[in-house]
Amino acid sequence: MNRINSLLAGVLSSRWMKALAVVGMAGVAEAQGGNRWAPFPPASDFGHRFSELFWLITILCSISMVIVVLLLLIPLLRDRARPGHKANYDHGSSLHDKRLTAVISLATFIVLDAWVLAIAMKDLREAYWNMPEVDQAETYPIEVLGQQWAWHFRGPGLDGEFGTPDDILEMNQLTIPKGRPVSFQMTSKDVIHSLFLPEMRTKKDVNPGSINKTWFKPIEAGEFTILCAELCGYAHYQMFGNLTVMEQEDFDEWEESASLLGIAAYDPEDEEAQWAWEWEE
Amino acid sequence: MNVSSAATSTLSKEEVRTRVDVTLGMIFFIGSWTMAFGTLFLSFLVLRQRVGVWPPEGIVLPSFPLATVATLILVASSLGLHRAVRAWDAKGGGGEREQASSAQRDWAVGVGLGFAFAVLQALLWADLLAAGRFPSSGLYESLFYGLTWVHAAHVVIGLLALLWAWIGLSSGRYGPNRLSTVSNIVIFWHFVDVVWIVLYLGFFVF
Amino acid sequence: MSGQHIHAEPTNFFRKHVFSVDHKVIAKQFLWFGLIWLGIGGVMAMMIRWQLANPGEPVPVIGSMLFPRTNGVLDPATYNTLFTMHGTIMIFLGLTPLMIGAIGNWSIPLMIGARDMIFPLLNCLSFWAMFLGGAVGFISLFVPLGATEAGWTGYPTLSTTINGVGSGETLWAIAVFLIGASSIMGGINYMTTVIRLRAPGMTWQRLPLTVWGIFLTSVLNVLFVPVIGSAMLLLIMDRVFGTTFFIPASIMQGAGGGDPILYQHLFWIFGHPEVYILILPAWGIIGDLLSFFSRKPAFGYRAQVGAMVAVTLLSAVVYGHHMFTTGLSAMLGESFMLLTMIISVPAEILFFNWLHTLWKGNLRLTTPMLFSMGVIFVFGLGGLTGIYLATIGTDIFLHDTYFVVGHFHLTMAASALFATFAGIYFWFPKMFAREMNEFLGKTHFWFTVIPLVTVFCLMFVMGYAGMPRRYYDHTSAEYLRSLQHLNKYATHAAFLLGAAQLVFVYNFIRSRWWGKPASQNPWEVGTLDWTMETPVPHYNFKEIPEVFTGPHEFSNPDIPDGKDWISMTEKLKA
Amino acid sequence: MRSPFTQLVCLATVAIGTLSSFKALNFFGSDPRADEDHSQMIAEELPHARPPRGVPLTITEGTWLRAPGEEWIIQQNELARKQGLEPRFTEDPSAADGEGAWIDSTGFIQKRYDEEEDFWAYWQWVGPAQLTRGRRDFVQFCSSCHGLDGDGYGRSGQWLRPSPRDFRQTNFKFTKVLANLPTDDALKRLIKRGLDGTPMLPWDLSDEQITDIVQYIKSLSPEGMGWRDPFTGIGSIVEAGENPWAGRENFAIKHGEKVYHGVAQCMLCHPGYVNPRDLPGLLDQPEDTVYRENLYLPVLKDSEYEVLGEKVKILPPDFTFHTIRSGQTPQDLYETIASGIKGTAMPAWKGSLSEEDLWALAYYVQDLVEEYKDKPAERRGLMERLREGL
Repeated sequence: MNRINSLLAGVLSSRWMKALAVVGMAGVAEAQGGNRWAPFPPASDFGHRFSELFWLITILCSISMVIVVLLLLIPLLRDRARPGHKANYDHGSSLHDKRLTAVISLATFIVLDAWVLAIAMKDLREAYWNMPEVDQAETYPIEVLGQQWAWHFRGPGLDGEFGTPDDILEMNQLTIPKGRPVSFQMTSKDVIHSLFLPEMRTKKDVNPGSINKTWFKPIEAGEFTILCAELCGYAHYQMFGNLTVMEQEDFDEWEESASLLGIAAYDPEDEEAQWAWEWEE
Repeated sequence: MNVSSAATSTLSKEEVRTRVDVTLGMIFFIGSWTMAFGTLFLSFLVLRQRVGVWPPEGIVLPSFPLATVATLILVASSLGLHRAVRAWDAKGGGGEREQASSAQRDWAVGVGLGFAFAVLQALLWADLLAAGRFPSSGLYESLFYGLTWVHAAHVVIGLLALLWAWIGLSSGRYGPNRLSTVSNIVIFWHFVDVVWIVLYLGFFVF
Repeated sequence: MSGQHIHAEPTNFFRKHVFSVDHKVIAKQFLWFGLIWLGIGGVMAMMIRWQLANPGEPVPVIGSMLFPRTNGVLDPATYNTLFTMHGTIMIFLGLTPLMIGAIGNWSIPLMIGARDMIFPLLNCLSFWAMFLGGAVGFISLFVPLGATEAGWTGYPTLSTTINGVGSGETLWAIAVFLIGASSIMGGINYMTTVIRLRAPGMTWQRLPLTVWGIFLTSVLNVLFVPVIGSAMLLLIMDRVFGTTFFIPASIMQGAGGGDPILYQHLFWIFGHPEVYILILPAWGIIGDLLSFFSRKPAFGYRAQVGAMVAVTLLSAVVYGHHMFTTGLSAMLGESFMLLTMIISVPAEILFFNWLHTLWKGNLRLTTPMLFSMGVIFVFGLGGLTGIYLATIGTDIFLHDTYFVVGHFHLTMAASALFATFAGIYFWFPKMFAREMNEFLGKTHFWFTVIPLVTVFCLMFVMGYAGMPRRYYDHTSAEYLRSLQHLNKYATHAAFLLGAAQLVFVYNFIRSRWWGKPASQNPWEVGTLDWTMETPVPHYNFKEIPEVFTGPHEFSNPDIPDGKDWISMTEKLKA
Repeated sequence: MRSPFTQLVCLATVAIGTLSSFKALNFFGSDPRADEDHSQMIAEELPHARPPRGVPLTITEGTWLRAPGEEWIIQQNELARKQGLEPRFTEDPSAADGEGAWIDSTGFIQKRYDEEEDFWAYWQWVGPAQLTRGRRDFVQFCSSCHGLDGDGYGRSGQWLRPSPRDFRQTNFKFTKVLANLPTDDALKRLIKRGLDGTPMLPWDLSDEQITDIVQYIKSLSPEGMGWRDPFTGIGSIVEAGENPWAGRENFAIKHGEKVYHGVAQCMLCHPGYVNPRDLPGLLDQPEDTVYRENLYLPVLKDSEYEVLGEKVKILPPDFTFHTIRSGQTPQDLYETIASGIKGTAMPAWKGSLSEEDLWALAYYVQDLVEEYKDKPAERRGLMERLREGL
């Protein structure tokens, strides 16, 4: 089982997958003249896990579905009512039938669910829930404040602390460095939002009254999308932003400018504008 | 236990059957309502958990002695009604005059105490309102008013049902079949009682 | 059984047709009520699809009539209202009354050999509570500040006064509360009836699967609908009396205020069983119908019942998979993932048994049979895509995208709807003593199943490509613009699907009044409802029948007279 | 008293009694209460910790508001003539009982303010029905940020900078009009267009809805202020006119740089985009001219906007970094520069600068945005040049 598992996982994650990805994403997208049928390629270090698991489930489910359709079609064509034809009298209550039922459902469970479950657990432990420690120097922390209908992001600025004048405040725009884990703590002013970063393959609800955490590590520089995935009222569909992932050196310069502009904009008398909270470890 | 006591009494087979039907329905109803009040109480526990200090510092709490008295009164009311129904069941509805009169006394006491509870509940609210604490004042008030309102609505319904049963009883209309209605109303009243005890424990004791 | 008396049939119009306590009349009331709301919900779906394919363009034909202030254009608020009410209506006012109200009320007493429900008055109340709920829901569409906009899940704090102070949301909560009360009344009634009023010889193991399904649904109704009732009460208090159950006092710390996540827990403790509330009767109905029309016993009857019971039990402990992105702890998340996966075992048992029932049968491809087989197909699609959403690794990306929309429409909506259609086509001859047109029925089936699968499979693609749900306009964000073509295809298919339902409406209305008179047992099945005369007399059975055989004794070699079916009241040879 | 139920009840009574007496005797000890308890404090201190209730939705009285000027009346009449209708307003000062009121053909009165000699103000009657419609739309769509009373402090408006407009202060930043107050059309345009980089979105509302909302917003002016003040000027959006630099955009940018750092002295508040060492050469100034410190950063300026009674400060944008709020085309920028931003340190430049200079500035700013904003490598180069030798 282990061998089969590793073999299949190898196939899924390697050339096979890439070929599929090419057909699934680029190929169709080109053929459709800019219309796409698949998400943009992942830009975070655990993004590929989604595609692998997705296609693994798709293959398993397709096989199951084909079997179901065949078992529907065969009686449909073969066993239609006609004169002289009689149904097979079978209650399916013999021991043999019971065993068959149990074996088939358990086998399906193991092949379909347990396998997927095992991979999912591994993914969760290794990636999605493997939150980086913030005191590691390389982790970049971000505080997110959602509101109807905008995203506020607060970077720690040059001193690496929140709630200081040099904090970097951005609205509907988030700038982060490439190749470093980015750690988010998020809350909302009014209603529930959900920070959805499709290219990073991550999503987390932003709840008022409590602080939610998530993370990812961007591995490609460029412009990406921030969407809101939880209904938040009238202009839910307009609550989107832009995620900029910069090379480290560009980011350093950007961080300095942004930090200095943050200091320039800092008004100590205006306490209202300082909404940062203490970073929760 | 009403079912079993009915089964051992002088009721006919059909009467027993009706009693079982109706009581079964009542049991499902109580089960359902247990989930409803369970939900409210779960909310209470969860929200209480969120607040580090319970009850919150510096607020006016509803009167503890009043609530204790109310609890005891409600328990006594349940007890009286239970005794009355048991006595009637044993006699199959009609029966000897003195038995019936002692049962009627129990019944009257039970219903009377029920009303007394309602009055005490109103006093509890009045007390708190007089201290300037409204449902919108904070989480404690939200929970207290919210949960007692829902409970009080059931108290009112229960009292109306008890009165209605009483009118029927005193006009002598209730034979063995109709008695199952009365016993079910009393089961409902017991349920209201139990819910109050849980609320009391949650708000006043722990 | 002397417990069930026969009263004289009421002659007063109101007692006979409006406030009737006869389960057959109430079943028909539920049927008409559910069909009308299904129509309203369907029109809403069409408007939603129109807006998605043609954002900001006036809705044709009905737009200028419904939205004069915007010249027929759906504004985002109206759009939010539409998908909220579409969900609420379809679940609470469409499928629930049809499946549980109409088919449940009709089939339970007739199939178990009872003269009526055990609490007829409660039955009547159940309908009128739902009617009142529907009325309140309808009124909520027209109050100032707009109707509810918070989605059918009504998550706070969006559904509290923080988002809107209008009364639409409050009325919506009241409507859901009333409908919940109706469901509880129905549930108590059905459970007690099935337990107490089965005819002699109708053991639990001879109970038709339909009754089993509805019985288990009733158990879920009785246990879990009160949860949403209480949640709605708390929500109403938050909106009307200013309490703060679900409203946090401050954004940073939760202290001093309520907790919006609490509502999500409460909602899904109810919400997940609700999915099974709608699907269990469907499973029961098709378990029966597949056997009836394959002329074969239901394969593994006990396994099927066992699977349904298992699902009923499991349904209570898997609700957390709706909340994987809300910030559940790792431990909870993994437990819910595992439990959710386990629920696929009973589903697999059911599939195996259904397909085995068909195998080597003598298939009569009538309209109810086609719809039953359709359920296997669409539920297969929907159920398998559930694996993606039960797996947290994929759910993180797919949550709240169109993938979810496709998934729950195929499982909860399409499967339940198909089973409802199968039930309506199946019991129509008994209900109205007239036959439905088979050709139109089959046309309806094929023109429903093909566009339906197209629409919702396209939604899987959309979701996989990252399109979030509940967006008014997918062309607003650059990321989604390249997916707009999928929306167009889906809309075309959806309009076809909508048009196909007109065939059903025509067939239903024509057959109801002008159809061919039905014989006593047109489908040649042996359950008690088909062994009585058509139309069903007042108080059903003059003599309570005695049951000797199971409901699915088809093609039994021991059947006398060379038939391939036997009435449950007859004895097998030897 | 022998049934199990009775026994249970007795047991419960005893249990409750015991527990109650424990409680009364403080048997469980005092509550482990923390020294500081935030729960009530937060609830009472934050203005919006409590959800709103009992919000009035109906307005029973209409109101007189300043009409959007004489031009508006002429415009209305022309509109009517175009549609082949009778003009709505008479322009005969002797109408309306000789008081010189303006009357429209439906009996709609435009009052003339005649308290002062030679001073005319035209008024418009807004009926309660329209105000109610506007109020309801306002509560539904706008109040989450702008507050239920239009005080600019809704639940989503708190902590928000720039803060949402308080309509009672009757001060509007980006209306692009020279007068104090914008016309209805200017406000409608703003609502439809939104403000970039803020939660003020482009609103997908129908014309009718926006008209109603605008009337309601105007009616929020306090007595004697804004649209209830006969002396405030109401103007329409600054006309961009003919572009003098058409076809010579490169020269415009060059010239704009000079104007920016020279005549207009934009760099007093906004950042300078030329190294101070090169500035004298660019502007033909003496070599030893001293410019402000940290020329590459903007300077925080006072504004007239109040949040919770406190004046807030506003940072002039760095065009290579911040998002321009109201449009990035030269046309938009011309309008913004020419009309200024009300209530802030940004004056209206129309009149102070020539048309050529204004357009050149617009081109220059647009060039800055295009060249450097969201382009980390280019911006880094610019910043290195600016900081050189500081």
